[in-house]
Amino acid sequence: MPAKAKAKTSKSKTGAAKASGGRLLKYVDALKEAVIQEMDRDPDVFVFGLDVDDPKGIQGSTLGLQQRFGRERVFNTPLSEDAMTGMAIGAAMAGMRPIHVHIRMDFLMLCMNQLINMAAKAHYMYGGQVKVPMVVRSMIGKSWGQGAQHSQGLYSMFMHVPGLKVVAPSNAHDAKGCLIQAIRDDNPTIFVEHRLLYPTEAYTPNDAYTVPFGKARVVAKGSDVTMVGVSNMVIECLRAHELLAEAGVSSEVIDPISLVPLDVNTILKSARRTKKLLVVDNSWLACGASAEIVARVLEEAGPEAGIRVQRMGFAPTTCPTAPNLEALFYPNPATIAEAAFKLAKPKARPWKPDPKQAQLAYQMQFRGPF
Amino acid sequence: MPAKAKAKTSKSKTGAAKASGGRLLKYVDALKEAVIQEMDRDPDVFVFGLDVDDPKGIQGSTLGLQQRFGRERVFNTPLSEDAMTGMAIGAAMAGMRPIHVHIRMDFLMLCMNQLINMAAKAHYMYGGQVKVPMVVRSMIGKSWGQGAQHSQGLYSMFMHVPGLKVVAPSNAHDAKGCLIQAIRDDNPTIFVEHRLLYPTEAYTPNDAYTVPFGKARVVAKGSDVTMVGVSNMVIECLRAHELLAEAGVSSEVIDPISLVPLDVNTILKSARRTKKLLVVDNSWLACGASAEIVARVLEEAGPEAGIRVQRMGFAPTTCPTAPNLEALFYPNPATIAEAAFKLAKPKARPWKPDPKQAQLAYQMQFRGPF
Amino acid sequence: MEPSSSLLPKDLQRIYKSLRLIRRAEEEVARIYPSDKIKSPVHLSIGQESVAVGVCDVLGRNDAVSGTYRGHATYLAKGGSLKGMMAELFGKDTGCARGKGGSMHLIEANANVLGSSAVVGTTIPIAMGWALAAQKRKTGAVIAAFLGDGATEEGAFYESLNFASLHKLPILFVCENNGYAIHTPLSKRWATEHLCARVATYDIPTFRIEDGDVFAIRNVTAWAVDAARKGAGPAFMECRIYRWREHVGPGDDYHIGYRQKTELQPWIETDQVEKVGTMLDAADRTRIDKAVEKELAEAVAFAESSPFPKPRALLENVYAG
Amino acid sequence: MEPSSSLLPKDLQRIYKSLRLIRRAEEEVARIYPSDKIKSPVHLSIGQESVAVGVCDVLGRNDAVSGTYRGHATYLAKGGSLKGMMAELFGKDTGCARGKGGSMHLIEANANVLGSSAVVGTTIPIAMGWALAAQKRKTGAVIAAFLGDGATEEGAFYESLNFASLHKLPILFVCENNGYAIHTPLSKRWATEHLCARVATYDIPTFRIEDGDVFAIRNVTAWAVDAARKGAGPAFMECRIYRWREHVGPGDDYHIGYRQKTELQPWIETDQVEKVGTMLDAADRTRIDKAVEKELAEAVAFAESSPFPKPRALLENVYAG
Ligand SMILES: Cc1ncc(C[n+]2csc(CCOP(=O)(O)OP(=O)(O)O)c2C)c(N)n1
Ligand SMILES: Cc1ncc(C[n+]2csc(CCOP(=O)(O)OP(=O)(O)O)c2C)c(N)n1
Ligand SMILES: [Mg+2]
Ligand SMILES: [Mg+2]
Repeated sequence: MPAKAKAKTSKSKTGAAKASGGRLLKYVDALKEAVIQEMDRDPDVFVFGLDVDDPKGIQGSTLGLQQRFGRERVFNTPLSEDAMTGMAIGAAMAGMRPIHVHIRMDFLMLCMNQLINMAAKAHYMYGGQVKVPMVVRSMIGKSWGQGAQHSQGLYSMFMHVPGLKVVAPSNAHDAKGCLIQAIRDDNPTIFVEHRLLYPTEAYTPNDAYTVPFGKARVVAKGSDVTMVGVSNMVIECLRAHELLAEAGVSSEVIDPISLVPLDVNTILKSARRTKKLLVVDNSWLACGASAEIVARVLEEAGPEAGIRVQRMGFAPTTCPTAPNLEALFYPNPATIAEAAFKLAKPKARPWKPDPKQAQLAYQMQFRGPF
Repeated sequence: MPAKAKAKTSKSKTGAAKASGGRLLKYVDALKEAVIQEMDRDPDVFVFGLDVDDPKGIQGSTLGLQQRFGRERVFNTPLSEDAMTGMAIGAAMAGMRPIHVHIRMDFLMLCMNQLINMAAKAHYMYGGQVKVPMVVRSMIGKSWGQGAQHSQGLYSMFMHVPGLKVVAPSNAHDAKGCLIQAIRDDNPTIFVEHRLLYPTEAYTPNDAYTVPFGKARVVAKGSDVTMVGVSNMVIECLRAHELLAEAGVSSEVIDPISLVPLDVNTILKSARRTKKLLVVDNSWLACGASAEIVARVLEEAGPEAGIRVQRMGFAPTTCPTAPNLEALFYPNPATIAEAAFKLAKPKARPWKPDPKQAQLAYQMQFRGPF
Repeated sequence: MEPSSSLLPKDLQRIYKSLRLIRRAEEEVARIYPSDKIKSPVHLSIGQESVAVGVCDVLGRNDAVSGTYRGHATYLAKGGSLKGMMAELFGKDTGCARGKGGSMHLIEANANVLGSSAVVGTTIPIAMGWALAAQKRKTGAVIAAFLGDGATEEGAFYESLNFASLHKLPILFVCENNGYAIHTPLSKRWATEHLCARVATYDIPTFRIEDGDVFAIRNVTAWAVDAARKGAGPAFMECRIYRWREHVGPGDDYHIGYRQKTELQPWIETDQVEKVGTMLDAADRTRIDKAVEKELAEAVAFAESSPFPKPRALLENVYAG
Repeated sequence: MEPSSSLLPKDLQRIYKSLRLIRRAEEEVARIYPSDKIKSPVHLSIGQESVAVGVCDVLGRNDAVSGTYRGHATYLAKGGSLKGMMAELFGKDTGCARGKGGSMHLIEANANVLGSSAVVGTTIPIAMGWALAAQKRKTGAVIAAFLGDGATEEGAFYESLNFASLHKLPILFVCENNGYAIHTPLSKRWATEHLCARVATYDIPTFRIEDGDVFAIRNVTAWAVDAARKGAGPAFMECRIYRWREHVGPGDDYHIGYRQKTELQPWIETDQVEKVGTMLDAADRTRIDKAVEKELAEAVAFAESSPFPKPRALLENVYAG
């Protein structure tokens, strides 16, 4: 199971899991555990947003928090994303540490004014007199015909604007560590969660720990081609990594973990070695994270490094609902592997993995609730 | 004066000005003329937005329209950007052609939900049953301490999302032709105007004409380095072009005009020849237009083309108001020329133009109103 | 409320047919759902049909509606094609949105069903734009904009009320107040329940209907549409109503704890489908029921047998023209 | 209104000092402006001082205000440093925002001046967040959120009213209704003028003051702050007021045609600076006027002589910590 494969890699890389014990934990539970531990530690942390206290508790990630911490610290809101975001900013400026939860990233479009014009800028435009330590949790939807407005990964809009941090952990270990880091961070952080990651498991330490921002992780070693995945595309790349191995291609997979700050060096080092860079994003290409990663790498490396690049992401269309079109809309392990193969072996006979093999276990399992 | 220099180039390139007569026209008047001619032609076109009918008429660009076309077709609105944008979409879906005017691009953050989740998607997610032929005019502010929230060029957010078109004409000729094209286009178009361009003049045909989207223009020829400017950065690049000439560097300047669709080929062709590409944007680099242009060019060209790239744009900070900091925040002809020189002649002794010479006439003239 | 005396038997039959068709269509969706043939999140309006039917029965073909993601009823009541809807839910090329929209984005331009949105509140200003176009073009048409109680918490709602009243736009705002946004009751979301009083401060006539009565809804709509056609501007109707099933999906949700089944009981007792059914001649009712079943079977068969979109459809319709 | 009997001469002196300081500070800004030393768009509140002063006179140091881009008065009335403001307008490193904010983004954390915004309406929910924090931390503090009449058209205002009332937050919304948004009168923007009635539907106590009377404003604030401290929740005050100068910039604008100078006349006659001034002993008034001039001269000199930020400041404060 790729999620576990990933988890093991992650464990061996960080060493953190081993150090403090740890156990297999689901992504969704890792999110919750992070919040519980931080709320226990710091009375200024509070959680709010639409449906955080309802019987489904944001797909389980906030379930039981209100019972544990009370209505004062865990509360539902009206459907008023714009004002609720401003409220979080104001509370943060007053010294608290709000966590604002959105069940779909698409809804952030309703609060862009507060996020872009206030949260990102307050510290600077007020000459350092205030800080805005807030976390905006937001989920990317996928599958089962969620369609145009419940499937977007709009983080590149936030990457564009100085003053915000943006993280997109791909596994339970990083989800917990990044969320704790985000809560403790003195800046507004856009925290990106992919719905399909929620049930995936990884070894996760019991105690509180942070995963530092700005440090990418090599989650699979290889020498022929470098693949960078964002959020759940890390998982898809890891599966492609296995498929590629069967075709004799050795691929390196890198998880940037945080997009702002972005650890270009780790990617650059790998790409200098393999001379092929495939960036697989969870969104559209134009002005997306993939554009930034490619531009940064090649601006720094220069043509003498001889790196060939390619980007993959959403098809340049709105997300359709028909299942066959939806399948074509997203990169998947097979299309990723195919592209990576072609990059790595431009002169070899074109190769495609067996599509059956390429299905991800977790994808086949997934269906509603949404 | 560079604006005129530019205008001449533009004229000779398009031939349009010559063909139908034409005269020197200010950018601001070109915008208005485009709207008048389209409103005369098509009764479904209407103009609305905050302050379109007030005594200042959006810095003059809507002045007199209400007197000419009446309150039915030219009207002011309450401060309700979100609902007014939805209204434009609904009117467009009903077959009209609204032009929604915003005096600052920063305010579009209030209507991102409608623009991203509805305008961009309606045609696709409704299976082609509706069209959304609307124009969103928005101005980028600069200078005189307008600061954090009145200075942003946030177009890359719109470039990211399929379904929207994005244009940023740099001179009066293109302003008129692009605006007419945008009004006639059956898709939602984000129309980007830079405040500092308003008083600049260019030869502009009297009659209605369109400037096609997706066709970049080489506005100055050169062989040592390719510079791509966005919106008013075209003007800054043209001035840098002159400064570079004095230092013996021959630079080519390209104006993409439309960012979506983007004419990569024209840029690619030039960059293949000069092997140096400097993209100068009117916004931040991260996930910006400059990232996309660089990524597209290098993805297509491959390392064998040997193209060295560099991006310039806003400093990675919020826009400050202190005049000395503001000056550092933006690229200017001197810093552009310096960077282009270094790109073109990496082994030469570093060179800087005389800063006095590098001041743009229009920049020195500009001050409020804002 | 009794049907107004001007309603003839054929009117009652038409209203019943519409109520019955919607109820049965959604029951059918729920029946099919576990087969996984419908790969689209469905928000059923079972129990809420009378709002859409009462409103749309008054509207003409040139009038329009805009709906929410809980929009099957609005779509069907306004004359959206049942086949087009079923095929859309199945993700087929013959769907009303060519398989690109799904259950939350039903549209039928021919019947002036303006399309619905999965982002709460989004269609309110869009409906207003349609009304603006009708006003500018002097078509005499009116639009009914449907919204949930949750949507009244979004700022765009107030921005829209202000503008619609200021410009006297021909629009009827219809709030389907079912007391919940997903699982959250009004008490956690509304400072007060003075919604009508608030809307009235915009000089918009308001009406509140407590019991989902299809005739009362129809009467208010008739008044409002008539006034709007005469240039009097917008009106607002709040309909208390009840969602019988779960928020999303085919089942019910009385077991998960946020509401009690006792809340449902009075609504079942005043079920409008049944109520109007009993007003008909038994023979008429049987005939209509049969016709509904036939239409339904045909629509499902149509959806089943229709092809999925061709792969190239992925790249079509990104840009118009 | 007469000052409430509990006001002592020293209270009147304090209020006058505040009014006078603000008036003179802005006149001074207008005087300096043509020199181009102030490179920042200035939105003067000359004529509107009594709102800020009446409200802030009641607030304690631990209470807060949030202002608009027309925020000099709010900032100064709440105890923001005049030197910090002048230096900020001059773009100097000693400015209250280190020369990074300008006139539209005045802030003074020490005095709980929460900062203002150039995007209309933005600070309303932010003020609410500050109130939420005060409530959760049980500090007993209250915030006054200033907003223009234009800001009441933005959806965020209604979203904020609803939430503030629902959670009984300690916040006083203060609407400075000067009848215009830039050059557009209420009649083109508001469907009706029933603003207080609308706000009252959220169960928020509302007050409307027609004449800018500083004592009336002070009295309402005293009531509202007291109620909020006791946990009664928000209140709302609409103050009719008049902007004497142009929307942005140092001059006036009666010549450009959107309003007549006759509108101004009654406001000059009831000018609150003058009115409170005449209530003082002549000697006290002279003393205060002199002190104000001295402060002002010092502030201008401070701004003039302060250094611009160092170039490296450009890259500072992008991220905290
Ligand atoms: C802007 C926005 N915020 C949150 C959601 C998540 N959401 C989906 S449905 C819903 C409840 C809406 O309630 P209501 O408007 O009363 O409609 P109902 O479902 O009761 O018909 C919510 C909060 C959304 N779709 N859009
Ligand atoms: C969201 C937004 N829309 C538009 C503008 C442009 N604008 C600047 S000031 C202003 C008028 C605001 O009027 P009001 O709230 O009454 O405040 P006043 O200037 O009268 O004090 C407008 C429309 C803006 N700054 N922000
Ligand atoms: Mg509801
Ligand atoms: Mg005003």
